[in-house]
Amino acid sequence: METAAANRKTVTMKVRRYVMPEHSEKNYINQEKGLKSWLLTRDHKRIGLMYFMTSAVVFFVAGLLALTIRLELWTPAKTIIDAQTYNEIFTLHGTMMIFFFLVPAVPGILGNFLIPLQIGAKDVAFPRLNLLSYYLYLMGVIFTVVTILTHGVDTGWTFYAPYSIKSTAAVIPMTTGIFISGFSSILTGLNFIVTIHKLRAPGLTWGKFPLFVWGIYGTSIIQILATPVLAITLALVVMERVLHVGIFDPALGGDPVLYQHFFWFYSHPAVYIMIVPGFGIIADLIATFSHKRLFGYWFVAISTLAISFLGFLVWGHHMFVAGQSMVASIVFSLITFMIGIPTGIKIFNWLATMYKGSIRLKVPMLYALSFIFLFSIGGFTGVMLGALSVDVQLHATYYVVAHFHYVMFGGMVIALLGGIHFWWPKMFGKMYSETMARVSWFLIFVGFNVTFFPQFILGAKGMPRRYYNYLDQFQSLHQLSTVGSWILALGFFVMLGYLLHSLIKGEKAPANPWDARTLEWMTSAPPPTENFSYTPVVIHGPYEYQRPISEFQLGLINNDHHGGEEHEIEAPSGSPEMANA
Amino acid sequence: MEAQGHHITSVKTLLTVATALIILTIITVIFGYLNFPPPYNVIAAIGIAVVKASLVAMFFMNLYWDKKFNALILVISIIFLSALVGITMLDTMFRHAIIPTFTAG
Amino acid sequence: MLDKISRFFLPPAKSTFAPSVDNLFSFITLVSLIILIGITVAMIYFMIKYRKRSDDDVTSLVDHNNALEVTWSIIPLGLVLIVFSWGFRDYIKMFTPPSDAYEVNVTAQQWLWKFTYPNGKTSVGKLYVPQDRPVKLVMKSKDVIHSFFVPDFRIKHDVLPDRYTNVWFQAPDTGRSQIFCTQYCGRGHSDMLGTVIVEPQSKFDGWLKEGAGGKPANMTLAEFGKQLYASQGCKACHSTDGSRVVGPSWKGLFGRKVDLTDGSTVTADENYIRQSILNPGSQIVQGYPNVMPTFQGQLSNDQIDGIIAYIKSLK
Amino acid sequence: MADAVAESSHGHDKHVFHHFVDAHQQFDASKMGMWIFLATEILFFGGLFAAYIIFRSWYPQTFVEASDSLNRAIGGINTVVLIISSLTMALAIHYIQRNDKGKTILFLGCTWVLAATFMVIKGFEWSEHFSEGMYAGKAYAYTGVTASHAYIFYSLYYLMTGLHGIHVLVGMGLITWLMIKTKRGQFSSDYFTPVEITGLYWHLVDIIWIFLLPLFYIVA
Repeated sequence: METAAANRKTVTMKVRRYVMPEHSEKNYINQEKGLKSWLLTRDHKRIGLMYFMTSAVVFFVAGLLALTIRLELWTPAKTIIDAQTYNEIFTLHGTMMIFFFLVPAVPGILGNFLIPLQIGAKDVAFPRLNLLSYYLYLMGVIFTVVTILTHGVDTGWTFYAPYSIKSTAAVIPMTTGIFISGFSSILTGLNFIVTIHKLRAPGLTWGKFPLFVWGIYGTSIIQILATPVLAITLALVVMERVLHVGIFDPALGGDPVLYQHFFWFYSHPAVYIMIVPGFGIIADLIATFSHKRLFGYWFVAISTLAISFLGFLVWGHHMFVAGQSMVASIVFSLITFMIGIPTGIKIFNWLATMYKGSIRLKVPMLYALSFIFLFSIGGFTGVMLGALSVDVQLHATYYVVAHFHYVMFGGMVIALLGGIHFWWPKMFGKMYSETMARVSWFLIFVGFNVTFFPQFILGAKGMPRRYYNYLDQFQSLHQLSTVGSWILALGFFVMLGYLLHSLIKGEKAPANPWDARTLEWMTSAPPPTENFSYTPVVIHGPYEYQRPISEFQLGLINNDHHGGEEHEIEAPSGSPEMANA
Repeated sequence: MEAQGHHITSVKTLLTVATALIILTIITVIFGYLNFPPPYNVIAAIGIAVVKASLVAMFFMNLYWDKKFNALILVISIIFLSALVGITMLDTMFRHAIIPTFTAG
Repeated sequence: MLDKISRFFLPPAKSTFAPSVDNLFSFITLVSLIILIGITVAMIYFMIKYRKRSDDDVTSLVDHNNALEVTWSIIPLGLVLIVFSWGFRDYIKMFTPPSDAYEVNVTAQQWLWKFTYPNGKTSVGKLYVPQDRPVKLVMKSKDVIHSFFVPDFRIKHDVLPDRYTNVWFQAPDTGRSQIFCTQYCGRGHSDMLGTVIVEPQSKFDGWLKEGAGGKPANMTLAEFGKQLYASQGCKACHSTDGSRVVGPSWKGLFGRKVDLTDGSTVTADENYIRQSILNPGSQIVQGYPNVMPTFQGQLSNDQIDGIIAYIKSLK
Repeated sequence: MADAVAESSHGHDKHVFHHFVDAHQQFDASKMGMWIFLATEILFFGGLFAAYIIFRSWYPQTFVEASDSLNRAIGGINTVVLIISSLTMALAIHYIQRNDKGKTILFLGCTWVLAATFMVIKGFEWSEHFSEGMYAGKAYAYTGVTASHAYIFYSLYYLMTGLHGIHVLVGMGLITWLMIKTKRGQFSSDYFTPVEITGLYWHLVDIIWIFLLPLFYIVA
């Protein structure tokens, strides 16, 4: 990887080692006080925490909805709620989880908190826009919650026409909420791309990015290019309801299948918005806890972009039996399989990273390893669904539900949990109980599999999704799944307990508890508002554990500094700050 | 200001480009009245529009002098738009019944 | 081995192309399982073998190996290409009906399936087909998108409003198979069920010639109505035990005073019930949505009489 | 190295946020941000362009006939109006780069007036359509087009020109804001990022119209 950089121009910098205090008395959390200082903050770390709070509430509410769904399915007929309520609840569960949790959570929480820290910047490129993104997101959530409380919506999160056009439900406020939060998503992606391009520390070339930065970069590209299409699609649904424009409504000569094309042009890449930063987190975790260079750095990095790109060309695999032409189905199926290759490359490289490492099974690593296992199952069942003839059987059954949850929960949520346990000490300056965290991890891992594995069998046997009543023959598997959901919920309650305990009574965390090498660990825990007291300079890759930590704590020498050991280093002039120097 | 790296487009260039754009617009409208047989009318009209759009992008929007990355963003967005249209048409053009519905107008 | 996998996961294979679909399913499952076990075993082995022993552990500096990367790209590529072509071949077969297939028209509406046979006979909720003969379904919807799914046959296709779509199958054995609607279509989605009944050609022909749904001699009128209640889709929206589903329950309905949305009150007598079946939108009961489709032309006078008799019997 | 140090001491003038090294980096970042936003705009309109192309391929005759009912000359005139407004916008940027605030305000004003002209012409055009019964979708009552599904053409026409019109209105708001800020002396040849990026936005609005013209008025 060095050879590519060697051809570039290099410049000479005077640097010295800066060691930031382990704990910073004045940090981003306590430097300014009062509610107003939070609500009007432009600090990326505070905005990250605000996303954390909001999306945790969304996850909690949508999770309760999921438990209600599972409870209702305990018996084949009515258990606790009627059919209409059931339909509204699964619509809300899907909408909230997808648009207000899975899409914004990783970029919003970890992206905001970490991207400037990992690239050695003081903030994102447009801090005010970043705050606006948060408020747009919040508005979207509130819009939707108000819709829930006033009218139910029973269209499913996919809003398929013509049902969404004919339904008497409050489709317009609901889509408006999603439309607004779409802007949030676009602005977040825009901010990260510019930040990553323009605000890197001197010496931090693309080959030295932590993989999380690559993940967020890939995600941002998708957010920017796909979200506007969803926006126009939802706007068209609203227009169809208000003016009957005849684009999607078959009664007027429109085409409901066209709606599906437009919808999935966003919503398929959207699952990559959710999972791609998760890949980045996992790479960071595995390298750190194996204490070893990431195997095949460039393969892992480029496969991130390849997945983001290919993810745009496969939307039609949601429509093999929807009435699209056979030619389209065949092309979509072929491209769908191509995505398996870069995904496989990632998994194999992560495994190879563990080979001859020095592995510590801390809680974040447990999440990373369970990610590999669960996401592999999600991936293999994805191959199953990509196969044209088999998909005809499995489409719109519980098999799809299970596959989706293995990818989204087993993938994205597990990666997020791993990331939160990894960066928690940095975010709050506190440690959590390792024992309780293991108990919670175990409950979540077991509960998840008990909940969702039976659904593969249900689906293959023909149990359709979104069914309120079902045939008696499916009952035992449904009950098993429901029991699993309770174990899963218990795991999350344990987590809530020890994380709250950590916030209040947790012991102080050192600046670099995991002996990592990337920039965010070189600042105090929690970091000061301006992140670093110096301009960081990066000379090594992110996972060079064999080098002493001092070589990762270099910074440009100020003109007011005298004394201390000075070095002259040569670094490629890869970053814009260098180009200006 | 040149030292800051901003290109200042001369008034003459701007006027020339604008004149070209107006002439092309007039040609487009005249074409509309001439009623060329399809598909040549479509090709001509869209072709001229592409030329006009490129002129605006290169000279009014400064892409000709600007960082290449900004041009790349524009190109990428057009590629993805083509993917949306092109791949969707793999469906809409190759169905058994080409017209989407049998509803009478 | 493949057989065992498909028997564990999949319902019985009752159409001619089901075995090949099942083999592909089992093939993917088997290969996935092998790779998954490989990954998991490697993970656990590394976890133990290379666990941290001391702070001075020296880890390997190897950070890439192009030959390895190529290997683990090419092998999966080969595998997925096999899967693709296999799926592709069967998919083409599934959606290319033979030209001599027996055609049945399918009309989907919220929330029932109606089948129309070449001689004009119709059935609701029950699809009768001849054994071991290709059957092509020409499907359309009256309202929103539905999806016709018979797990035993491995067929599924969306049913679109204002457009025809097709599926076909050939069932070698007689028997019954479940029909589901798999495209979410509203409140009664999960009750939009049906049954395929495969019969020997002769028996099927006999059924086809039978009078279109007349009352069998050995049934009372109310029993006939009860049968229609289940087969014509009334069941999806009306309960007989007093509970509220989509529409009003039939229990105790006959002879009661009913409040309508236009403010008037009527007595639920024979005329009211008949009117509600043939022109449901004209008399909406207060508090209920106007969603019931008309049964004009679908139910004969005898059948309506049967339903009225059945409602009368539900005291 | 000395340069870098010098940069950081003088570079932080009042327009530069603390997290940027200097004004140049901030300008580049803002411009890149705007370009990315324009990419989202292209895909936002793109959905409608896609719908146009697909429906045109389904109902070619309808589109040809319906397109004939629109007035080409007015479409052409409006295009020229927008092109000139793009020119004046470019000139405004040219003069702010030369630190000539008077001419900047003059040309921003010209752009605003031309934008308003465009909207007025468009308004007259729409009201004439309405008087003839050319409504979008179900309300459609025009009888001049015999081919089926003509209302889909008008639906797309109103949606696309309407969405474009909203963008013009937003642009007019931004230009007003720029004029006020320039008047107050907040822009100069040292700092004119908002003028530059509003210009980019305005030119994109122009480009979109350049495509709407042939699609709706010409290709008959």
